Amino acid sequence: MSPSSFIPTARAVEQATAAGYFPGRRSVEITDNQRLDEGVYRLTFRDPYIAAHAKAAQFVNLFSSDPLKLMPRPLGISEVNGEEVSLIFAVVGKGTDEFSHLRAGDTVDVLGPLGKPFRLQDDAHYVLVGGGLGAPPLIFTAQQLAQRPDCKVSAVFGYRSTRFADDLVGKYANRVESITNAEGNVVDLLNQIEDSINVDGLTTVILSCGPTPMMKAVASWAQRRGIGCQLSLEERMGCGYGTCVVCVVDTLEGRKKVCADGPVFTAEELGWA
Amino acid sequence: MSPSSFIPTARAVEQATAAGYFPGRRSVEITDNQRLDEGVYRLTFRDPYIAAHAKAAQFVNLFSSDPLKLMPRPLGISEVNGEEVSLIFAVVGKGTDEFSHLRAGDTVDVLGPLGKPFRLQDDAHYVLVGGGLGAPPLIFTAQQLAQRPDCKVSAVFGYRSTRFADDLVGKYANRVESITNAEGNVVDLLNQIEDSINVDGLTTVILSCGPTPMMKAVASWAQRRGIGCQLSLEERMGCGYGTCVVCVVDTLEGRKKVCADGPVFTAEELGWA
Amino acid sequence: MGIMSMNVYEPHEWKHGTKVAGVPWKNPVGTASGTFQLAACRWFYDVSQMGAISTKGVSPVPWEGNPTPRTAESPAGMVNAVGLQNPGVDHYLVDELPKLKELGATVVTNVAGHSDDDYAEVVEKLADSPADMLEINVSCPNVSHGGMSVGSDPKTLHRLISRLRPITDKPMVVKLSPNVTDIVSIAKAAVDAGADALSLINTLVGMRIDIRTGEPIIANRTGGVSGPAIFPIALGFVWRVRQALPDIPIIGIGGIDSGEKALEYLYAGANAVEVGAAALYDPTAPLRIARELDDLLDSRPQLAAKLAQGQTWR
Amino acid sequence: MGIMSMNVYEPHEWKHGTKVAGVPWKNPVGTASGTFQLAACRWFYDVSQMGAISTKGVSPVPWEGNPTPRTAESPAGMVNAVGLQNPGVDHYLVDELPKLKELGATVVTNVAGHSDDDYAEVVEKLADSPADMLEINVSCPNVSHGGMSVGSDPKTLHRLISRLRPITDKPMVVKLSPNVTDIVSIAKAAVDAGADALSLINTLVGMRIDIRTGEPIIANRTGGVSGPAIFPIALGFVWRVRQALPDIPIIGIGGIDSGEKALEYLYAGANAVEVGAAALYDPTAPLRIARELDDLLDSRPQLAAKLAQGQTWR
Ligand SMILES: Cc1cc2nc3c(=O)[nH]c(=O)nc-3n(C[C@H](O)[C@H](O)[C@H](O)COP(=O)(O)OP(=O)(O)OC[C@H]3O[C@@H](n4cnc5c(N)ncnc54)[C@H](O)[C@@H]3O)c2cc1C
Ligand SMILES: Cc1cc2nc3c(=O)[nH]c(=O)nc-3n(C[C@H](O)[C@H](O)[C@H](O)COP(=O)(O)OP(=O)(O)OC[C@H]3O[C@@H](n4cnc5c(N)ncnc54)[C@H](O)[C@@H]3O)c2cc1C
Ligand SMILES: Cc1cc2nc3c(=O)[nH]c(=O)nc-3n(C[C@H](O)[C@H](O)[C@H](O)COP(=O)(O)O)c2cc1C
Ligand SMILES: Cc1cc2nc3c(=O)[nH]c(=O)nc-3n(C[C@H](O)[C@H](O)[C@H](O)COP(=O)(O)O)c2cc1C
Ligand code: FES
Ligand code: FES
Repeated sequence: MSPSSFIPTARAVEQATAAGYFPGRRSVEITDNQRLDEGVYRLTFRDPYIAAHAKAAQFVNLFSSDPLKLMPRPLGISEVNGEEVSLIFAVVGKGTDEFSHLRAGDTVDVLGPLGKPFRLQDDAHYVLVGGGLGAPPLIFTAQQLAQRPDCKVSAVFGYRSTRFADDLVGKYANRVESITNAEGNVVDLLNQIEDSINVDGLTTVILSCGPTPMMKAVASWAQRRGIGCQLSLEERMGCGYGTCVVCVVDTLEGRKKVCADGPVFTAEELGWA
Repeated sequence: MSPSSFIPTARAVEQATAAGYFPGRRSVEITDNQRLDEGVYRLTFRDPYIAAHAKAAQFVNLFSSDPLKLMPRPLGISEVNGEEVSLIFAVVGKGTDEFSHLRAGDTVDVLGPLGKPFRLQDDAHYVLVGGGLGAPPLIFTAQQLAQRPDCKVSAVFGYRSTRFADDLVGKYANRVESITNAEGNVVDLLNQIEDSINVDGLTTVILSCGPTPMMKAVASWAQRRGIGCQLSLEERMGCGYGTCVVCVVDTLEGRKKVCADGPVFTAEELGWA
Repeated sequence: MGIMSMNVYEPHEWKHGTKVAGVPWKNPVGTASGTFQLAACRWFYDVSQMGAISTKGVSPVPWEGNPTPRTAESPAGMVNAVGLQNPGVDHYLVDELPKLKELGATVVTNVAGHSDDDYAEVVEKLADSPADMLEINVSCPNVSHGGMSVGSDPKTLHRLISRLRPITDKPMVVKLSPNVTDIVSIAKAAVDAGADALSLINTLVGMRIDIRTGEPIIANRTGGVSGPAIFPIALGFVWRVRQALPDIPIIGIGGIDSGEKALEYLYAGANAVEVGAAALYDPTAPLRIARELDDLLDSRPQLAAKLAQGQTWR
Repeated sequence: MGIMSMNVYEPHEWKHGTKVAGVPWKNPVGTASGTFQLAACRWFYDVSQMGAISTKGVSPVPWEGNPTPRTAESPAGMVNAVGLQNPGVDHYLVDELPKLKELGATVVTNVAGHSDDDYAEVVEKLADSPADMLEINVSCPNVSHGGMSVGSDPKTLHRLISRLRPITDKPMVVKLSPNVTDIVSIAKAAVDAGADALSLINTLVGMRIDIRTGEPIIANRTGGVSGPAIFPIALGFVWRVRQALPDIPIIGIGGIDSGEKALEYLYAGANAVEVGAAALYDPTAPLRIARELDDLLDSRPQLAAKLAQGQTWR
């Protein structure tokens, strides 16, 4: 189960796609790993398949090289550049600690891209509301939206302390507002910018990712204003691809899988509106 | 449990010996790994402690870097040169396969030296009777005996096919005789050289290591001729240092631990004489 | 047998099939219940290539399962407490089963219940279905009624299987729990009551605690342990049941992540095996393992011949 | 808490002690029976530094144990079938025990038997010895009489412990088997009969097969599984017994290879733990783990205070 026991990405992807299948777990090469903040890293690896297919809010499973740690570590895709895919993660336990020590040239096992993306339309004003490590998938969302000339994007990010994602999202968003815990929370920030939220007469849509209490607050803020709201959830996962029913969330239509039915759900589906 | 989770040899040895203890499991640096024959390797690592203390027929526990494989791989010491310790092993399973891929600069975890050595006297003619991978500890025995000017050493080795140890033991032994499976077995060879076994009026002593049936045949050959005989045994081990009672052998005084009471036993102790 | 060099998509003619309670399997490797869902796995490989597909336990009505978190990691394993969430047998009969049969899969339908009536209702609905075999799960540690409690007592189990037996002609596999003092008496009760085969083991009860909070990681507190860690334990159960019951077909389950581990089960006396947790962290693992085993059996013609005839090594 | 930087030989004042059934332990980490022999371990570290030393099971007369091979490797674990080889209680009383006491160790003497009479004979001989506690092993899976069979049935166990109870005033720990359907009823039987504490778990029955020969690796065929692999299973047993019996002191055993794993047991409600297999592949592991735990408890004053008073987290 060490990385080298899995087939390298090019072969795996080639073999699987030639046979008409989605590529399985494979070993990819790290091209960069940067520390963005205390305990926060931006890891980049080469995987042409993910680079070509990833959509906003999709994630990948990263795997430890320690065969005692078999379970997937789901991490949101934060950026794609050419054939390279970036993730931004916080060190919370042993797996992410291991990833923080990866260096260019090392390999890591990966599966993905996984999950159902944000449903995006061609002309809207997207307000990306991120909290902490909810920001990474929203950076990628901004990057994806930058390809839709008729969309506008505002990032509204809340941080514990350092504003580690402002510059990254700033490359793609029309506007970046952020707040740290000491200053307040993202709902405070939404209130502050509410007056300027209508842009060019576009429909405003909120896309949010972050801690559950934050997302619930965002959903109700949006609901009170009649603003559509999609949320990208997190839940402990067994497989990340929909086979084990470990990662469920309660929706109005019953328990759904966060990994395969989500991670994106609308506030209405969740009954959070 | 990966190699790096253990303290490096110098520190471990220093700390333990300063406190009056035997050094525990530690990480050592590989300095060389050579293929001697199909599936047979000679691995060398740097460990000043083992190099200084090892005695004939002692062994070390080598550990896999795969945390799924926790059990010790006991391997006889085959040579000591300066601070470097060599082992010779056959690839029989997953652990030894892993060791065969180690390269200079890699590390491996080790514990030792372990076991009770051959009991050697200052003037005797030692006939070292080795079969297959029983040869390595006998090479070291020859090396140790070379320091006793009044001893003579003859190596009598049986091989499956390639004579991988003749040159190595030839550095230290006065005489090397060997035979391959196709030609016969070591008892045949002992019969061939029996006439020349008395050297300079020295007492002849047989030291043997190899497959059990071979050692039993050697013991009875020796017994019929009134020649003293010490045998170095192998048994599956749990700890290698005498704490688990996994590795026993039947002796006339009851079941003894191969790792800590042995691996060396006399033919009499085993009742094999 | 490097995984590196294994292309599971290459066309492959299975060389070594088996029969379990008379049902032919293309090869002796199936998927284990609860770790396979067609809608997920079909993206990764041709699921009809498996020896058999054991599907997620189905109950008479949809079940919600346990609250989340439902899983925790453990050394070389995992703990899960899904609690048999499933959309119910009616949904299964229109959604999962027909699609699997269309693809050409051999299907083992895993049956769950909170009571004898529950099990009976599901088996009745499956009696005329295209399922190839039924696998009665009396061993789930994560539901409070039915599940493991049924499978821990020979009398209760005998009563249940006796009731289910007349409902269907389909081969009925009873899936046993390792969380028992005497697996043999339970296996015998199942066989006496008419089980055509046994599958073992389900998960072992276990848990993890978060040392940051001092509280269990899983909402249900305890769950079931699976994965490579349980391999020697599961193998020991198969061995003991085979020693006691020389004739009953056995499906060995627990910790299989390679063809070599599957082979140990066959040598212990299993007719076939199922792969569970390994599929969660490596989606194509079941097919890879089947391929590895197919190759390992090449050099074991005696074992392969026995399996082909539905016989076992012991 | 890097192992890299841990010098187990540095002088250390234990900050967090505990009491088990009234007996003070310097720290909550002991060695597990069968993995500690003074003659071997004393070369590696100051054994008196351990919370306690549980010694190899002693029987009334010397036992030969099982034939070899006695062990096989399993994923993150090992299987052993030593079969309680030991030189007998008389030898223990003149050799191992006095030396351990001289060094200042807290000693838990593990007691083995093939029959009630055997156990009684050993306990009688130990009654006036300097042993601090007795640990009645009714859970060895590797002997055919006594051992696990005694510890699998509440009635048999109750009879045995009731018989042993009047023989000695020493705190009596009963060591339980995980190979049972209902650990709680067995734990209750032991406590009702007068056990002062429980230790759990002993090994889980398991095996490995050599795929080159198709035969079991261990001469005894099956053995007992231990090591990190069993950690979540063992923790689950401790949790369930603690939930059912809030007051009985518990020693948690199984798969401990770090201070963090020891801590999970304390949060599950154990008073102390014992380290087994980890000592076999890393001789100083018990002491290292005790040190790691001692440091982890610094930031957990509430838990540490409870342990110091012989109370538990749950
Ligand atoms: C869809 C999704 C996307 C995510 N995206 C990001 C991201 O972009 N950046 C980021 O920093 N984090 C993200 N997370 C959280 C991230 O998965 C966890 O922080 C990580 O798995 C922790 O692993 P560990 O080995 O360090 O922790 P450990 O506690 O050692 O892990 C043990 C097990 O628990 C699981 N686990 C622990 N915490 C979490 C958690 N919060 N959520 C899910 N599983 C957990 C691990 O995956 C592993 O299986 C995401 C989670 C999900 C579900
Ligand atoms: C005192 C002693 C000295 C030895 N010296 C040498 C030597 O100098 N050169 C050499 O080539 N071999 C020697 N051996 C045998 C060597 O230990 C095994 O070949 C090796 O452990 C196999 O490990 P593996 O991981 O490749 O096999 P696997 O089968 O994968 O190992 C699984 C487990 O079984 C044990 N095991 C398997 N075969 C044996 C065996 N024959 N003896 C003991 N344990 C075994 C392993 O140590 C491990 O714990 C010695 C054995 C002993 C007891
Ligand atoms: C997430 C998960 C869900 C499971 N659900 C079921 C189930 O519905 N029915 C069942 O009989 N077994 C279920 N099991 C048990 C497995 O089928 C299998 O018996 C067990 O996991 C041991 O095999 P493994 O070690 O290969 O995973 C489940 C296991 C897991 C990991
Ligand atoms: C080699 C070996 C011998 C053992 N002998 C005994 C014994 O004599 N008495 C006993 O009560 N437990 C015995 N055990 C069980 C251990 O004390 C412990 O309960 C078990 O190994 C689980 O802990 P671990 O995972 O830390 O090893 C033995 C275990 C091993 C590995
Ligand atoms: S994690 Fe397996 S279904 Fe979502
Ligand atoms: S291997 Fe443990 S006593 Fe010999």
